Amino acid sequence: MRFGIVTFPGSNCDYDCYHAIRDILGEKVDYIWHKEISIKNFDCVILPGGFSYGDYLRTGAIARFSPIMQAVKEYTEKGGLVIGICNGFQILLEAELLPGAMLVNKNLQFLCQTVNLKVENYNTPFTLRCAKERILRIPIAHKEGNYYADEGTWPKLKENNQIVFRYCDEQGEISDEANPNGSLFNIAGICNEKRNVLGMMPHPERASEAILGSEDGRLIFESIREYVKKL
Amino acid sequence: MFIANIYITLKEGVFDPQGTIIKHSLETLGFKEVSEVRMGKFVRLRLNHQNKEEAKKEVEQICKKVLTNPVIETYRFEIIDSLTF
Amino acid sequence: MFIANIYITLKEGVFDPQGTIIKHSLETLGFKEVSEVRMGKFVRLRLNHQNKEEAKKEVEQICKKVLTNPVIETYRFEIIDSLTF
Amino acid sequence: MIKEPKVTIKLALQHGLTKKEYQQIRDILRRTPTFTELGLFSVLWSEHCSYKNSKPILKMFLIKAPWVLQGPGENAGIVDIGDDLAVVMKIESHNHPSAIEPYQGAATGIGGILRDIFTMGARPVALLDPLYFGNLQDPKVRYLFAGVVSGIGDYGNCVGIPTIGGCVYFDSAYTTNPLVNVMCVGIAKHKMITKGIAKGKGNLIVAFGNRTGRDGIHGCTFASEELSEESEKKRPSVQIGDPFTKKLLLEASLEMIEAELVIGMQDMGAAGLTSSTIEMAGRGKSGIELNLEKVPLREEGMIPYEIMLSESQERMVVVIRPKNFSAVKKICDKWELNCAIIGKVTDDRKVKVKRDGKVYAEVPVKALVDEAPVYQRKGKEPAYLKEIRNFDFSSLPEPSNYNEVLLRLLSSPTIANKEWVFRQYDHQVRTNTIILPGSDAAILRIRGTNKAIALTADCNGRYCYLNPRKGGALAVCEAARNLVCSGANPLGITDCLNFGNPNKTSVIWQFKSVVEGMSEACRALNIPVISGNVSFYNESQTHSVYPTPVVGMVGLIENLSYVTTPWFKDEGDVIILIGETISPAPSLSPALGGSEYLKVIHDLVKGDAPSLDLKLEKRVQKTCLEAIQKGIIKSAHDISEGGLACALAECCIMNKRKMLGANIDMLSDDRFDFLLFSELQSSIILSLEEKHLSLFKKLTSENKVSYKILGRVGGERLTVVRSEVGQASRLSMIDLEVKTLSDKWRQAIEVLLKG
Ligand SMILES: Nc1ncnc2c1ncn2[C@@H]1O[C@H](COP(=O)(O)OP(=O)(O)O)[C@@H](O)[C@H]1O
Ligand SMILES: [Mg+2]
Repeated sequence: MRFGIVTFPGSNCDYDCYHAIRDILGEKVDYIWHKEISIKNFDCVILPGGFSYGDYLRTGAIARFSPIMQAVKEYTEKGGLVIGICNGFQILLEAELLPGAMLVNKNLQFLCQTVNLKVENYNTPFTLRCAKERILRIPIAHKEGNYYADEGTWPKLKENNQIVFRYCDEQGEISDEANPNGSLFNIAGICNEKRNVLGMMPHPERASEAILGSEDGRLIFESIREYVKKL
Repeated sequence: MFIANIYITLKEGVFDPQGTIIKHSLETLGFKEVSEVRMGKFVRLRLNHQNKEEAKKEVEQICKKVLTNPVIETYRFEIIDSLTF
Repeated sequence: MFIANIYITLKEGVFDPQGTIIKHSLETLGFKEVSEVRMGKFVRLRLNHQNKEEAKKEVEQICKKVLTNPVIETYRFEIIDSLTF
Repeated sequence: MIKEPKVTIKLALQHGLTKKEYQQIRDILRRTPTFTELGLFSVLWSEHCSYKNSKPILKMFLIKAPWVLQGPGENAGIVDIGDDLAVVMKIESHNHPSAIEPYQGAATGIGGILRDIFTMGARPVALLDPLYFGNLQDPKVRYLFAGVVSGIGDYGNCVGIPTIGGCVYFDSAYTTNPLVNVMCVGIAKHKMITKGIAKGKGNLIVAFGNRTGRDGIHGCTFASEELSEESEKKRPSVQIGDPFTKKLLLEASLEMIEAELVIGMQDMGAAGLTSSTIEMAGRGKSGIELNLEKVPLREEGMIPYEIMLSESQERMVVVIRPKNFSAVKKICDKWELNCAIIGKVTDDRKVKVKRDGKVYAEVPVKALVDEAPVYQRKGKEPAYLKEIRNFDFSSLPEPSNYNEVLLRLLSSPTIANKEWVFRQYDHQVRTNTIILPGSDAAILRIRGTNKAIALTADCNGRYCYLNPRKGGALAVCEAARNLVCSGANPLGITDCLNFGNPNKTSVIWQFKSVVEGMSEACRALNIPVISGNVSFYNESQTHSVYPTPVVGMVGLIENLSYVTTPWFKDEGDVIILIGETISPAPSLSPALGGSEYLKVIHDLVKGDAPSLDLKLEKRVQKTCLEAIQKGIIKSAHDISEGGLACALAECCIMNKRKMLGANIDMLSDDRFDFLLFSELQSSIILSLEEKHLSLFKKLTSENKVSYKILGRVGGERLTVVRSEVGQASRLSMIDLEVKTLSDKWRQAIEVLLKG
């Protein structure tokens, strides 16, 4: 299969995703420059982390206007798989491919640390290989990861099982202490109703090799692969 | 030539982490009479328009499309007839 | 009860990278009539003061001591007699 | 457009030149300089650019070794790490801007140091940030500290370079003049290595990046002045960081180098266009002609003087062949950067500044870069030293509760865990960081090899205050020890020398002594200095900072299996101390001078710096590294601030996910506080499996290093018992749960910040 990684001006984790997919997962992967206007021959598109356009206005706010985003929209409408990681998640929110918005972390600080994640929905192309009840250890690195959705929105997220990951403690308990950034319901990742678009703040590409301290993130890429191979 | 002053604030009901922390530090510093703080953005545009109505329309567009996220933010603006920025 | 609206901007002559990048993207998006963008902060305080003069003095202090750094920023504010925030 | 003022002696003095220097300029030119020329001389002859007060002293450093590819004198130093790869590194200070605007001051510091690395063709892979502040009890200090940390974080995070190490010291010596040093490390393929050089008559000088405005004119002369209230009123001497444009600049620069379009590249840092172009011509032994009407400007009415001296951020200069311009332009377009031909290389070894045909400056390059005055300043030993060193340690009261002392030391912010700092830094981006901050050194793997590099930055300024020469040597030794404990072989140093006003004889004496000490240690350990930076005038009206020679060091880990961390690994492992033998009577040779124990518990800064035997240091490091390479070491941690007791506690608690206790038994007839809290140098705590003990003993005897078995890893408490010679009774001195130790150590900084 073939992954595509979009590079916006200011993307940083495009390189890390590329490495994780090519060298660890062993799949084909290409960069997609943000000025491209179509997505062809990719089984999954990754919007990587970083600071597109410096996040100078709001996170992801300018990147959503890049030409590639129109193509991403069309790609998802046709059922294509898209995963937004960190800044990629923020861009998906700004582009309205996922509901809600990001606020600054409750302590106003950038946070780089490994968190525990509870998988709330195993029934997505991104999580089907995650073992039930297994807590994932994956790093976060962001200043704006405080997920917000209004009262018209979040009940639907719950109803449709769109909450995919939540911050928890080592035992899997969801609590305020385990919530690093103030995110609504400890949300760390959500998908769309159709389940083909995932946004998550933690960085699976940083947890795909033993030498980096955790291999749990690889489960997400492996899930995608399994899903695509079964198609 | 016009200037647009745009004020962007978080919508009512949206928790404001920045405001909350500033409020707390004001309290610690002895500014006890402040009972609430909200942080927002102040954006200033210099416009080449000849016509104020057109300027207004364009600024409205800019605010809606680019400068704010309607999920969390609201805005208001004023257009000033001015040469100095 | 008063409301203070505080507008903080970079001092004149201080280059504003944020504004510059936003200007550039507005241009790309077809908003060609915008010739300059400056980003600033908008802070709103709710004050318990009974006396407007006192409120003014305190806000002046807050701006100077907490909200801005005079090395790079300037501010102005207005005090409004208001109950709604 | 402002009118150029008439050049007079008075104007020259206002530019920071001396009478004599002004006369020298007139002699060189055989006329009165133009206003623009005065500007060029004043910045290039400033301390910041010319090192006129420090040059003769810096000559003492060891700068050569077979693996050094580039020593001091370029944008950054380079060492070879094999596999056709090289490590490029440099450190810089941003002390003064950070003192007046902590967030932006620190942020733009990161910006500056990044440019030094990628202009050499290296991709920046790591940042480090040695920091020195006053006491956190002071709200102004808290403001500075919090602002600096978030400024460094926001900038580095945005550009996507991990900040993986540093140090933070707190002492009232730094209250009004914090030290904010920033270090960057890059990796380059050998053939990508690029120099800041202008050569080849007719080649083009191209500027790319941001437009030129009136920012920071005289910023670099400002950096060489003492801080005063006046300096706050000057035109903003601090700029707003622009990490996004920096990222574009970085990618564009590396793309140009990769495409082999570049003859020479240089960033426009301090003194902007002036120093970048003229230094390039100096290195290339050529001349340059600039056409200022071509420089993309941001503000109206700028005069040549301003264009030449502007310090607007995010601008680069590159020298290319004329035929390559379109390719360079294409890369700039891709990254949405301005790009313009602003001049050309000549062969007359002159710098000629023109605008619309009119000549504004014409000066021999040599006069500006090589003939800058050099001062051999005379130093004099400061008076405080005698008084302060003469201290009788036995007069100190012995503590009654050692548990309490240990907990207080662990909560001293200088010793406490720095997670509050480094969790604000993205230390994992680029997914190479295999040992994160929070160890003796951070470790990055080198992709495509089985190697890694270890990085650290250290300096205890208090030691240097008490004994500059020894303190300088200690800084080098500590950095090397941190690398060795991590399994690395030290390869090179980048140093940032933070001192007071060099016109004071006491400061020059300190400076000279520190450099002497550092040089001795470099030679003893055979670690060359490959780049560095001097920051003078770190003082305010009332006091000056401790002499603080920060040592940034890189080491090579030849094999990933050598990677070693400080924390205990398994129950039952034997804990050993090697190196400086703890004398049963430590009061005879105390390493208590300048210790945290003295400062925190007794509120004193007294005595001499800890004793140091460079030959022993070398043998200890060799033993440690050999043992690691033999695969018998489970953990290695050097003793530093807080002494043996704090180091042991750290070994127990550093690994948040697996804390382990230890049971220590020590023989002593003397003051037990001296034993536990002396900051012994050349000492390393190791843990290993019992079965490896005999091999280990053999290594120590081969290397003539003494060792002592301290106890064993295990349980959930750190216990230290004392036995006395010839006595059966044993006394419990320390007995604490690791959880208690960890909570104190982990929460201290956050608690202090709450005020
Ligand atoms: N300013 C900082 N930025 C990033 N990491 C830091 C900073 N200060 C300390 N650290 C990290 O915390 C750990 C402990 O630092 P330190 O106490 O200086 O160790 P050592 O005594 O071994 O030099 C190191 O990994 C160091 O890199
Ligand atoms: Mg150490």
